[in-house]
Amino acid sequence: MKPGTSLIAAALALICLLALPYVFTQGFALSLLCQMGIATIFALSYNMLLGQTGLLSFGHAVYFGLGAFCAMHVLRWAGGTGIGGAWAVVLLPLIGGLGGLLAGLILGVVTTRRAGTIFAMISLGVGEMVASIAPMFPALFGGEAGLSANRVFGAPLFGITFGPQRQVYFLIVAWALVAAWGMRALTRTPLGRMANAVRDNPERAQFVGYNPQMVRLLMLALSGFFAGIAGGLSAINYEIVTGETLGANTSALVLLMAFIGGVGQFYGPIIGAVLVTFLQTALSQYTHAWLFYFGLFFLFMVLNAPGGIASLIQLHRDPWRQGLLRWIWPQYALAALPVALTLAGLIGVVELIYRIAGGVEAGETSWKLFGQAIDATRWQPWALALLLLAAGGAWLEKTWSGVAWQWQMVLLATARGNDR
Amino acid sequence: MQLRYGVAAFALTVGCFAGSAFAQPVKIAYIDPLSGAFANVGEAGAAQFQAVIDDINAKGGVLNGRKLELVKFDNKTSPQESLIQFNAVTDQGIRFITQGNGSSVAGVLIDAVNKWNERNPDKTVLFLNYAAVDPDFTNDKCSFWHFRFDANSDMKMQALTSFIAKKPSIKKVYLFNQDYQFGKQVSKAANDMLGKKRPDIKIVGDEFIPLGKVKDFAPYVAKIKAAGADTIITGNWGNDLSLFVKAAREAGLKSDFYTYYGGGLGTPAALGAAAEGNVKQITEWHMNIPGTKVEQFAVDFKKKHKIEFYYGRVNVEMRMLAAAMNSAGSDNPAKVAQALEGMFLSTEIGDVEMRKDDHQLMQNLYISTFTKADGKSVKYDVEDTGFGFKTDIELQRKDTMLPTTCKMKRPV
Amino acid sequence: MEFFLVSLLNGVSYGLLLFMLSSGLTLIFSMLGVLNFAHASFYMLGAYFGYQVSRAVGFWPALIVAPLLVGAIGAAVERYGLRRVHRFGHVPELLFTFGLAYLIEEVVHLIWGRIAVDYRIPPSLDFFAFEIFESQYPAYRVFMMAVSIAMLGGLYWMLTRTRIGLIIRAALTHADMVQALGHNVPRVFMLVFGSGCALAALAGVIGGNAFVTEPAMAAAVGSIVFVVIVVGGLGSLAGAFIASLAIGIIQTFAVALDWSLLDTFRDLGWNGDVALSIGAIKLSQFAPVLPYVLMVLILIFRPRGLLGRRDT
Amino acid sequence: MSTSPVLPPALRLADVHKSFGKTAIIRGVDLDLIEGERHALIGPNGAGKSTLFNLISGRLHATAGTIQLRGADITRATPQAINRMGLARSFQVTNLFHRMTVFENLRCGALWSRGVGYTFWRRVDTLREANARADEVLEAIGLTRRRAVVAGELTYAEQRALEIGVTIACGAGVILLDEPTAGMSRSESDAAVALIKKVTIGKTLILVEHDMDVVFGIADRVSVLVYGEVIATGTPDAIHANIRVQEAYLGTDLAKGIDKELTGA
Repeated sequence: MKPGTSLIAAALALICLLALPYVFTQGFALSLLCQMGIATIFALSYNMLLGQTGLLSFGHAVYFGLGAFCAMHVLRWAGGTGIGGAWAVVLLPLIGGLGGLLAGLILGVVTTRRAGTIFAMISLGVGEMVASIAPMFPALFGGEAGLSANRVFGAPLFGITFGPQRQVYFLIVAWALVAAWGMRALTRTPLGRMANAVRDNPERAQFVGYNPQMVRLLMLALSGFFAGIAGGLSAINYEIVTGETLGANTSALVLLMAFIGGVGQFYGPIIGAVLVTFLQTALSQYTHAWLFYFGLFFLFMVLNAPGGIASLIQLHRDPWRQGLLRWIWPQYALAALPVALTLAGLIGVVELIYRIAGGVEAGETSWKLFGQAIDATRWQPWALALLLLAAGGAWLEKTWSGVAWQWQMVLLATARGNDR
Repeated sequence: MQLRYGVAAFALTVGCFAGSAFAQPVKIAYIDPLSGAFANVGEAGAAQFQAVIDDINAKGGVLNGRKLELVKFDNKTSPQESLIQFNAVTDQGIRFITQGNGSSVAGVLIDAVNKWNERNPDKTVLFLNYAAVDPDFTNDKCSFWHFRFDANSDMKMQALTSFIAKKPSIKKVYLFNQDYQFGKQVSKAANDMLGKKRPDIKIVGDEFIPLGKVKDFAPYVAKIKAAGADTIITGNWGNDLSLFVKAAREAGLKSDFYTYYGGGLGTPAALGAAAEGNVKQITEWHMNIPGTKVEQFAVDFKKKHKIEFYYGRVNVEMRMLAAAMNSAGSDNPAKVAQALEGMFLSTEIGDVEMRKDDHQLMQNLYISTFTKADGKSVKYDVEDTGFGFKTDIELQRKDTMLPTTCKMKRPV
Repeated sequence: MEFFLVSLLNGVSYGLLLFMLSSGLTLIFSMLGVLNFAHASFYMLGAYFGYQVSRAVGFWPALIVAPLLVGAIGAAVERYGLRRVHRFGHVPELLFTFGLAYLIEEVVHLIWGRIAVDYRIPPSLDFFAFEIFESQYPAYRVFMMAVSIAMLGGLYWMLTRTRIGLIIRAALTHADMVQALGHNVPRVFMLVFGSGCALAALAGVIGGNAFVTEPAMAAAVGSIVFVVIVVGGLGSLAGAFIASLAIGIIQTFAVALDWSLLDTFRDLGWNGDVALSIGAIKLSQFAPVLPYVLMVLILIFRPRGLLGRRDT
Repeated sequence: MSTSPVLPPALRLADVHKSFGKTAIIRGVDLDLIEGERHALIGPNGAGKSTLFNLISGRLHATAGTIQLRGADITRATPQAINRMGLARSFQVTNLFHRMTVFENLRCGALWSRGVGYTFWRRVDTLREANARADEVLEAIGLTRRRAVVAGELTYAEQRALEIGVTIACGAGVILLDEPTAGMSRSESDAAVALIKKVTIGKTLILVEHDMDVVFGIADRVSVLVYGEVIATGTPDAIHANIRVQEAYLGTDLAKGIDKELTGA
């Protein structure tokens, strides 16, 4: 990309970000956008570990949560004394970041002694430890109710009080841009490069003079810093932080975001954060089985696209530039119908099972679809769903081989194009 | 001419709007977990609300024929997610919300409702709390926009300790609670109240366990046995209760268990025979109270949904809301709230009164014991275990009340 | 003394149950180099299958059938899932098992619902085995210990007397070598994975009714099992054994102690606010967190674990 | 004598032992490397050459004895510390940062020695010295055209060249090369020898090698390691003629095979 085009793209993206809250004016959409912004920072910080340093963490929520609690304590203190007003709110995420940084430094000394699988286990254990200890100190973590505060206090900043959600949105966008820029810049520093080196080959990194443990520790601490910024923003956004923020669910969620988005590309986790946040809020309004679909989707990605969505985009990029994608579109179009049929069958079966099994305790065995009542206790819907699944699946398998074959052609042609 | 047409059109439009407003249902937002680990609890609650609402609608609805409508919002038991869902609620113009699972969520919602109503005085929202029992909500944190239909944890302890005080056989009490706010409140209340009512009772243990983390309760049971406790008071719920009782049974511990949530969803099934005769619960209602009008309703509910109807207070809450709307002649939350304050109502589970000072419902409470169902005094079993609850004592509502520190701020 | 003995027995029986889980995990890890995140999920499946089968044909057949079924599922998971994802490297493998754990939990929700199922101790074992002074000790706990020890013996026999055992033992000490060799013995991999899962399921069958059978049981025990194998030393069965017992016993006895830092602070004459809020925590309150603390301490002072030989 | 300043040897191994459990792999090795010499280590498979390299470079720690780098004790030092003191090594099995480009690999090799450390407040592209050094090495190992290719996608010979490049990028004075030409064709290994000679001018070099042509092409001195002991050290010609060496090899069947290998048959 020429520098000119990337500048235009950046400007367009910025305009979109600023225009969004005026397009989606509803409170729900706005809070979803805010959540996505926070998730983006969090997922990017996670990828500093997984994508860049090769550390699979199951306890990243600790840094997010501790950052959030630090920010919350300062917010309560500032709110009580009125110090700083809106300025304090603007700078609060930095406090969260420092909290995350400190936590990362302290816990990192223990966890980064080992890498790979062991690190994964230890991060899980340490995360579990912090999450279980937190409720024992209500003075620090607020117990079950968590800690809450009012973000509106003191003097406004150019008329901004951070009362309205839209103002908070802009604050989140600003911090997200700064944090993303910071994390992107970090990948281009000596430490960032050595993190990649340690990811690829920790032993060799030793033999070029670097201590892999130190590299991991610093990366963990810095990643904790950015996670803490996200935590601080979440403290401002929700005006509450609870102990469960530290827990396994938050850690698993950020892992899902980063992985589904793609850990191999810098922008991958951004896609993941936006998508997963949207899905978990939106999907749950349509089906009780959303966690099941979610798990299925995740496993599908692990088995078929371990590089996440970003890797799929990356895959299409070169052929697209060379105008070779037109070879693929017809194949995709052919596969679209069987994909849709298979999915419909799968969803049908899952929903039917949910209706008759213990999953939905409310015990409603029928639901309405296109104005038609479907009763899971009768055999017809089952037959239809299973038929769709089987026939769609068989058809898909056939058409997919066409897609795969066409791809091989495209890749060959792309490689030739690249050589030229 | 033109003008007259215009006026006519205007009148017609207004008429239509007014007419449709009458036909429109009054929506109540139900914000509780519908997915995740506690989805069953949320779903069960939703089903009970729906059943009561259906019943009210079938009998003519509210405000001369308008229907009530339950709209479900999944908060995944997370305070943050609850705030997002609260946004969705206000987006849809819903003016009444109800929630019960988790005092953390309730606390957040009270804050959110207060802030919203302050910033949007023409679109106020009313919060009806059916199960979050933190005493603070009707004391220091009380709000004009919040009404609680469950007895708070201190009131329940008041009732439990009054009962214990009358049993001279009780000498040694062990307090066993989860290590979080609610558990600590239970422990504190028990210590204070027992100390006043029966100073001779020795509290031989005051244990806190991390919430949902203990897998093997045998060591705790061994400790309780060693302490020689004859009675255990516990605010534990879910597995922290059922595992505990099972371990006690396994080790042959014969103490009585005074619980808050012995009848909670799934707990009787997990307890089974292990709880027979020694697990007691405190509730505002249960199936084996003779003469309440809600009995047949609950039986029908169970037939249809295969789960127990156990929230007597859901029935109370919805009927009080309907009555308040009717007496206010409006679905404006501010007016409904005024009508609710101090309201007295004879409901299907008995007479109740909404205390004006703190918006805490006053209702009779029952202490009952998990007993083998015999078709007579224990007519119904719970969760098909063959065991049901049998009343030990009925406490009158005035005996359960505690003074409040609430200084209610009402909108002018 | 009575309390001490009862606690000791409780600790040992819990520790042995932990070992049943961690041994399978250790074997799988040593052979395949995969940390099976879903291991505890197979424990849960074992409990649910045990419940379902014992309702149909009784507890004793369930004790055999359920582990076999779960073992078969485990083998299928290895054959059609792990083996496919193996080419992508260790992190995707780990993520695969993570996703699997997630999915299994949802499937359990789907089939058995979210509340605990009524999985009871069989009447034939629901009595008191013996008396310690005045306390009666339940037979089922004794039975649990017996099964664990029998399994321990079986495992020992298999490792020392069979060909597969030889390969597995080689894998425990020279993982690289056997892994390089491993592509020639995929069936052994499948078998080990299946057996590991079956062991977990056996623990589920006997643990599910002693404790509780519900969808959160996997998550509850999963992290503890990881702690066990980190503390014991990765790839060391003996280490896992010691760590299991240690954690079982430490947790049991910590419960018994009402000692708190506050007492110490008072003895030292401190009475500050901070000391009060932090020091008031009793050791017994802290008990369930102790395994994690133990893990952190081990990592600081002996990073390779109690009996571990390998660094990573 | 005792008062005159004596330059310490580039590398000194004094009575170094290494055992794994009961098995002794290195059984008392004494070896002095003179500053600037090119030293080859030969011996049959299993003699302990790679183990000795691992001991020197800090990958393993000696059971007994001492290792000194220019007079400083490095017996118990970590690999990174040893590297920082001026010793670099390559690996028998290619051991690169396989997901990074050729240039990035070389730059990683150059970073520490250019005093960069764990810097995270400066862009790596602005570090002129390190970049210049990486490009210099890139050119020396003849991979300039492959600058932006990911290391994992290089041909085998190119990877071996990069392996040497990463090793020398830090500019260490003492360089350990572990079988730099293993698995190469004749012409490839000739090119490798030329490359090694070119890039190690003025450095102290010690290499493990089976290919006697390579050994004779590079080494000033040769040491023979058999069963964990150095049985002879001398010029290539002297070693070739050394009867004791012959004996050692001819003693067993195993040695015969190695002898063949050594003589290039």
